[in-house]
Amino acid sequence: METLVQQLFNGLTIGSVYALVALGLTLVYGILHVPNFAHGAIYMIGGYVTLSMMIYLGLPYWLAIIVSVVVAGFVSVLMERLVFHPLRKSLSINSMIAAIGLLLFLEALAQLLWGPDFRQMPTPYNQVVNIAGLTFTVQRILIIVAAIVVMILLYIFLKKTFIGRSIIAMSQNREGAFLVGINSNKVAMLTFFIAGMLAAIAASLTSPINLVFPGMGHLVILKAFVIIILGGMGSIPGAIVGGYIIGFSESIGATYISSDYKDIIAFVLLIIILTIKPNGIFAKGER
Amino acid sequence: MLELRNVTVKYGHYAAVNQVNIQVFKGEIAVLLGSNGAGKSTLFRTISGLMKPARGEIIFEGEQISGKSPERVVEDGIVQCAEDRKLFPQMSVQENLMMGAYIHRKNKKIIKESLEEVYNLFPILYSKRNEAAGSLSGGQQQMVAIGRALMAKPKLMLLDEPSIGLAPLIVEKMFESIQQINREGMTILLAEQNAYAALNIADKGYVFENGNIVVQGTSKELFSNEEVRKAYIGA
Amino acid sequence: MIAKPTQKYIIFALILVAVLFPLISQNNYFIHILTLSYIWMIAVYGLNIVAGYTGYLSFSHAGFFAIGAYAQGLLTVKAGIAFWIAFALALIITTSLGFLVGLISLRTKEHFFAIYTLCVGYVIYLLIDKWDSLTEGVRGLMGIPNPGNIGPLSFTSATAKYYLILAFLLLTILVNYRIVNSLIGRTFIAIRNSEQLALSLGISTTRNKLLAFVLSAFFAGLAGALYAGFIRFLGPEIGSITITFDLLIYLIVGGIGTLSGPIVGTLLIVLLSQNLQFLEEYRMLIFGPILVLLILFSPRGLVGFISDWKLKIREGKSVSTERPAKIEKGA
Amino acid sequence: MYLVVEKLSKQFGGILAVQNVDFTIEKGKINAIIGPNGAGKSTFFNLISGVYKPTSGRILFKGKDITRLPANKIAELGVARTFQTTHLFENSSVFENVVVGHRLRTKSNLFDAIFRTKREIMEEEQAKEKALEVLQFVGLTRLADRKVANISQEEKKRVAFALALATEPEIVFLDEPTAGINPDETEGLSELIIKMARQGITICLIEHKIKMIMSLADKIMVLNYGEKIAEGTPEEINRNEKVIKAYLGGSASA
Amino acid sequence: DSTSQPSTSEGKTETENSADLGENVVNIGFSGPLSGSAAYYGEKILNGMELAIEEINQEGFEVNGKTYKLNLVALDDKYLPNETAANAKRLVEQYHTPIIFTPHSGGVYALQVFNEQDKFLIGAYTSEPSVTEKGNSLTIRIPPSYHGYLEPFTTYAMEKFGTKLAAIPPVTQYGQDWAKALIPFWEEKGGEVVYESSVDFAKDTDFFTILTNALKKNPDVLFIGGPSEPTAKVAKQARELGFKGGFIVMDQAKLDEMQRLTGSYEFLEGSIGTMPIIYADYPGVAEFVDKYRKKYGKDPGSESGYHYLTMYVLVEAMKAAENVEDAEAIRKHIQDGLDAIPEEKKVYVIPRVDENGAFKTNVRVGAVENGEIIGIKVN
Ligand SMILES: Nc1ncnc2c1ncn2[C@@H]1O[C@H](COP(=O)(O)OP(=O)(O)OP(=O)(O)O)[C@@H](O)[C@H]1O
Ligand SMILES: Nc1ncnc2c1ncn2[C@@H]1O[C@H](COP(=O)(O)OP(=O)(O)OP(=O)(O)O)[C@@H](O)[C@H]1O
Ligand SMILES: [Mg+2]
Ligand SMILES: [Mg+2]
Repeated sequence: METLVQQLFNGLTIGSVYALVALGLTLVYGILHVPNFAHGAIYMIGGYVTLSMMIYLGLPYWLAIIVSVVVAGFVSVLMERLVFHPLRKSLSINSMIAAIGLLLFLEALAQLLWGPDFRQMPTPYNQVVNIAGLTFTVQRILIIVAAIVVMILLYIFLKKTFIGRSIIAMSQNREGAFLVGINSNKVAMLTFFIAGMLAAIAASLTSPINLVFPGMGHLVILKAFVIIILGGMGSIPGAIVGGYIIGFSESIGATYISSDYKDIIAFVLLIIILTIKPNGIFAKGER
Repeated sequence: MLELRNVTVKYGHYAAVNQVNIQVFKGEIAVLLGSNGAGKSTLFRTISGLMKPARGEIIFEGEQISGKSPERVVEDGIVQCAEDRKLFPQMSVQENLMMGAYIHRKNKKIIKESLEEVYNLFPILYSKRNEAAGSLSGGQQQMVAIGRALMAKPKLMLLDEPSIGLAPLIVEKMFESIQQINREGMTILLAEQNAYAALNIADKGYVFENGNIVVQGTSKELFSNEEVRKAYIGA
Repeated sequence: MIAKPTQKYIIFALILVAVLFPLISQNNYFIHILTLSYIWMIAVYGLNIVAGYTGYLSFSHAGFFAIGAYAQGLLTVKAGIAFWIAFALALIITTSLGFLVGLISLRTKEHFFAIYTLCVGYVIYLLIDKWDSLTEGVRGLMGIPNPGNIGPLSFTSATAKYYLILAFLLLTILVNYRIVNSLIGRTFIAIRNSEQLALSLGISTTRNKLLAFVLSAFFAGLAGALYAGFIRFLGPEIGSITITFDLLIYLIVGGIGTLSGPIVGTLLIVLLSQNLQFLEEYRMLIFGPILVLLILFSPRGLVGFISDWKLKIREGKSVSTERPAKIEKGA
Repeated sequence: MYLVVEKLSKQFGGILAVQNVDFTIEKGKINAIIGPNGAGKSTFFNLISGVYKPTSGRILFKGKDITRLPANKIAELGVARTFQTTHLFENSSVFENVVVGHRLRTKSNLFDAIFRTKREIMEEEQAKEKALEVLQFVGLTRLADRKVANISQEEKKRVAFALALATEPEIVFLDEPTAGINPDETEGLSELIIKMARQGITICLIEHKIKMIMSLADKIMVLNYGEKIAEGTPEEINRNEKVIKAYLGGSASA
Repeated sequence: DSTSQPSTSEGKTETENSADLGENVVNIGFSGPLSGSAAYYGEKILNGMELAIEEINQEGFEVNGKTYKLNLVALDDKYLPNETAANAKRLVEQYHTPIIFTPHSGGVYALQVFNEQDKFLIGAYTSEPSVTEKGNSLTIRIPPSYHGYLEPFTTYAMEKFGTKLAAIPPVTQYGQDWAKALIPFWEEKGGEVVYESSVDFAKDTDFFTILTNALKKNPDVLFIGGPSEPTAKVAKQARELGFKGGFIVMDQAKLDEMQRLTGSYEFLEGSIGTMPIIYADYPGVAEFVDKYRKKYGKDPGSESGYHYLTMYVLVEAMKAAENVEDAEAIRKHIQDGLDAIPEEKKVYVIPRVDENGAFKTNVRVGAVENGEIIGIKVN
């Protein structure tokens, strides 16, 4: 029982991170209809910027995160301007390949700037808390709480503000959005900015319990793809629920099935779900 | 109010709209008649800024608007209700309408009023306000599209074939609504194939063929024009 | 699509160069690189059938490549079966697995299909990686024999293998050419253009999509089995997503849904990435942007680019009212 | 009876798009379905042609139950259709479009393709001939090599007809074949429909252009809110109070 | 077979050509991961080789009366065996390298298919024993075998902490082999293995899950390993979850690098692992570490050290063989090379290469006690 609760907590931690990354991915998908493989690189850059701010400039953790969020947001926007925007009218496979090109480039760039080795991100929240035989570290609790707060804010933004709704509108009908006076460029940039922000937040939150290195985006992005597929591409609640499903299935699966095969569990889970519901859990209507 | 001078629009080398001159005055209903592929929608798309004219000028209230981006055109007061509706299918009817007021997003009061006006105009939309727009039938979607355009409180509304695929009863109502909107002070440029109904409510019309204006005049003139009668009114 | 005669000339010219190459150059390295490129080309042709013609982007391609390779490797090394018998079995195994995977995965569409197959590919990779009692896992499978003699022909030398694999490539091209230009090919293209319409025209989309998928798995398996006989060592990485990405890059850069695209793209990218080797760890710093630029400025692949360019010249000559093609969307 | 629909219903979430509709079609006749927007007409077509599976009810074609058959099987039996929003292979030429239409009557398989067997060559020829024949029938021979994306709306409608005809159908379902077409062209298309009927093809169409329907149809069914509210000859429908109230309105001549 | 290319025979004249610059150059080949997630590993190796080559080239070395310099040609293979093979073909064909270093067993196997035919030596940096056990005559295997660690690790950990072991090695082949050797050994010594599973550093983003499961079994000792930094994370998270016992650290991870990640040895208290090169007492270490730090601004790892040393071994072997391009001749004189290593270059002491080409190294073991690394005697 104790183990189960501990593992649920572990699943919640990691699921929060997944959900944040998947949210950015799903938003961009909605606007662009492209699975943006380069999103993993933005995540990585988010991690490195926070790290650099703390280590080289001595900024406190939270300030470093803010800088990182802005930088990652801008890199993400830059990506949209330079690559995805010009490609918006071509095949989506092309954008996908371009995204792979970006990923390769950004990883090489990170390797050039920060070196290929593993780096450790410090955190002021190293304390360990024991409650009723369960072990938490403050950082982990922080991840969960911060992720949930960010998600609520994002939801309110998207649902309740006109600017936020313009993102959803554009994802449903581009031209329709233009005709009501939505500036497509602004919305696309905004979306990429938010996606970059979310990735940077996720990376900055999770890096203290893991490591920062050029390939760190790979780990997360593949799972984020599984998640947005699980939840239905472009679906926001789907990304959140999917994130936690994968988080839990990994921690619970590792405990009760097999730790060695827990990655397969997530993928097999997806295969099963899509076999039953070919358009994901949150798919809407027929066709 | 709106003036098109020698406007030419091309798809590649093909001129879908060729040297077109049009003038719409405040408070008018002007109608563009023309068969399929005549270039009506292309012209509308160009006015709305979705396409750039290859040549010519579009002047709205004394200001050059050709080459402006779509949202700037909307801000200037021209709103289009497009041919294939271009709704946000997974948003509810009400959310669609609200998005129509995007340029008035800072003014909650205007939005609320406009919303009521639209629901008064199309009561059925009120009963469907929480349903996803994509699940409505064609006619209902058309109402949402018009309603959405109204929400922007435009000075000039471009209506691209609002009657397409609608039942006769609804078409009749639709034209009544258009007339009513016009009476309340809105200038309307309408593209139609249903020439009879359109000319009935319009002040003047232009007949399009292969991207060129072949006939123009007041509704009366067009009604009495033998060729127009034969080709577009069918009686 | 590019004019057919042009494609034919491109292909014939390339074949001629390919056949003569070992006679001109004695450089082992070039022969090695070319042979490997031919193997990739075969795999890319497979991908082209399903992604280029039916419009279903499969990310499990490297998985099937790996299955073909491992089947070849395991059957020869562990079961001691002769090379060519194992070869036939490897093709059967890959094709059958392709059938099974296709049966389930083709229930999904578009990006769902892409990511679904991404997951299938990943599962295949993980299975090869983890099931080490069978596949030797990370350690890799060693000691795969050379292709066995066929009559008087022996395939131990690099040049002999070069010609063997070239022969398979030519066969692959021929078969692809025939398929694309047949009623089946038309059917595939119809599905790409509009599945619903195809269905209402009495075309069994399920069956045809499955056929395309199985064909693609077959060519992946063929390439994989040849790879096993060529490199003679297998590690799980050959089933990884990276390889699928590589194959996809070859296809897109060359021109998806064209007959000469796989050749052009593979050669170009392989040679490019070899020539950037001097940059060592900074290779990707240059390669990534080049890839992006290629896509930006030639979004329909090089073959598409050439055909657009020719169209322009033609149009320039005769000022006609004919309207140029819109950018093809949703292939 | 030729085609029989019994108690057909379709539910989308909470909406009953089609409710308990009984309908029969006689061979060789022109049948029409009218009704307000959202009445369920397109859904009704989609049910018969197998695009949607009904929630309940049965569809019999020549005595055979086709209720749960997939769309392609239904097409093979000789049931063809067009779509409300013209649905074509936009990136292919008119000719290529129509050639594919005949695919269901050919048998060449992968083997034939790879070895270019006699059958393959023969059937390709046959499909091309068929394509030319139907293009001639709909009057589009001159546009054979044009890309579909670049032809006019009316021409597209004709291609859609040609495509349906290439499947060698016995019965054709046309969903608003003249929507967005001017009166002149509508006339042309009605003539084409009559020409098809004269060839012995049974027709069933949805239209809002009442005048055209009245002159064309042998029999009309009226749907409203998914329910059949009337059925009969044009004259009967024209007089039907219910129909006038729900659909036609005051001026049935628009 | 008549068509195979006797490429090395051409090579002789070519090498002299490439020395046009007025000096004689021997090209040294390398194919390893320089991009992607394993690039850090490739870089460390290259650093070690570069450092040695720089030193050697200051004077050059003399063979048969001619003075030679070394030139390193490094190609990226992204860890893919087929890329290693392609790179090797290129290195041999265009650069006539008598030796190609490759730091992964897949690459080594792919090269062994044709290295005897194409006549080049493989410098295999992999502790996979089968690389040299299959009878390839032109392979040398550089790192020590882990077998030497089993006894001292087991004895130390069992005495200090207890008999219950939880094994969570990395999923890599090396990790799996290590575990397969350690577990029976541990049990033979009267221990008990209470938990066994592996971590995948390429896929796991958090180790709490697996550690929770391992610690549930109340082990006295944890067996961990992999690249130093993530291994350090595992150790740290184990402590956070309340683990009080000792760690057996697989030799891939270095205690000093682990310490660097978290700032102190505190959480590694009671760990036993390989002696970090910076603390090792071999004669050449001090100078090497000094130079390395100066040049690269960080501490060297054992990969760097071994490759540094091997460059010297190679040069000495060439001298002894009186030949700089014949791989067979060089291989024959590797033992002479080992014997001739100057004392001040010995960052490790490798007395012997066995007949299969495996270097036989004396291992050094270190443990963390009271926040410091202390040397542990190996019998
Ligand atoms: N994206 C495009 N690319 C190329 N040609 C186009 C494109 N869109 C429209 N056309 C062509 O431009 C011409 C004018 O089309 P447009 O849609 O403006 O006509 P319309 O008068 O609105 O017709 P309808 O009554 O069918 O709406 C047509 O011949 C059409 O085929
Ligand atoms: N895929 C679907 N999912 C949910 N509801 C649907 C779907 N398709 C149709 N409907 C609903 O079913 C009802 C009937 O729609 P249908 O399209 O059949 O009407 P129609 O008679 O063809 O109308 P129109 O003349 O406007 O084309 C409508 O209320 C519509 O909203
Ligand atoms: Mg139009
Ligand atoms: Mg309909």
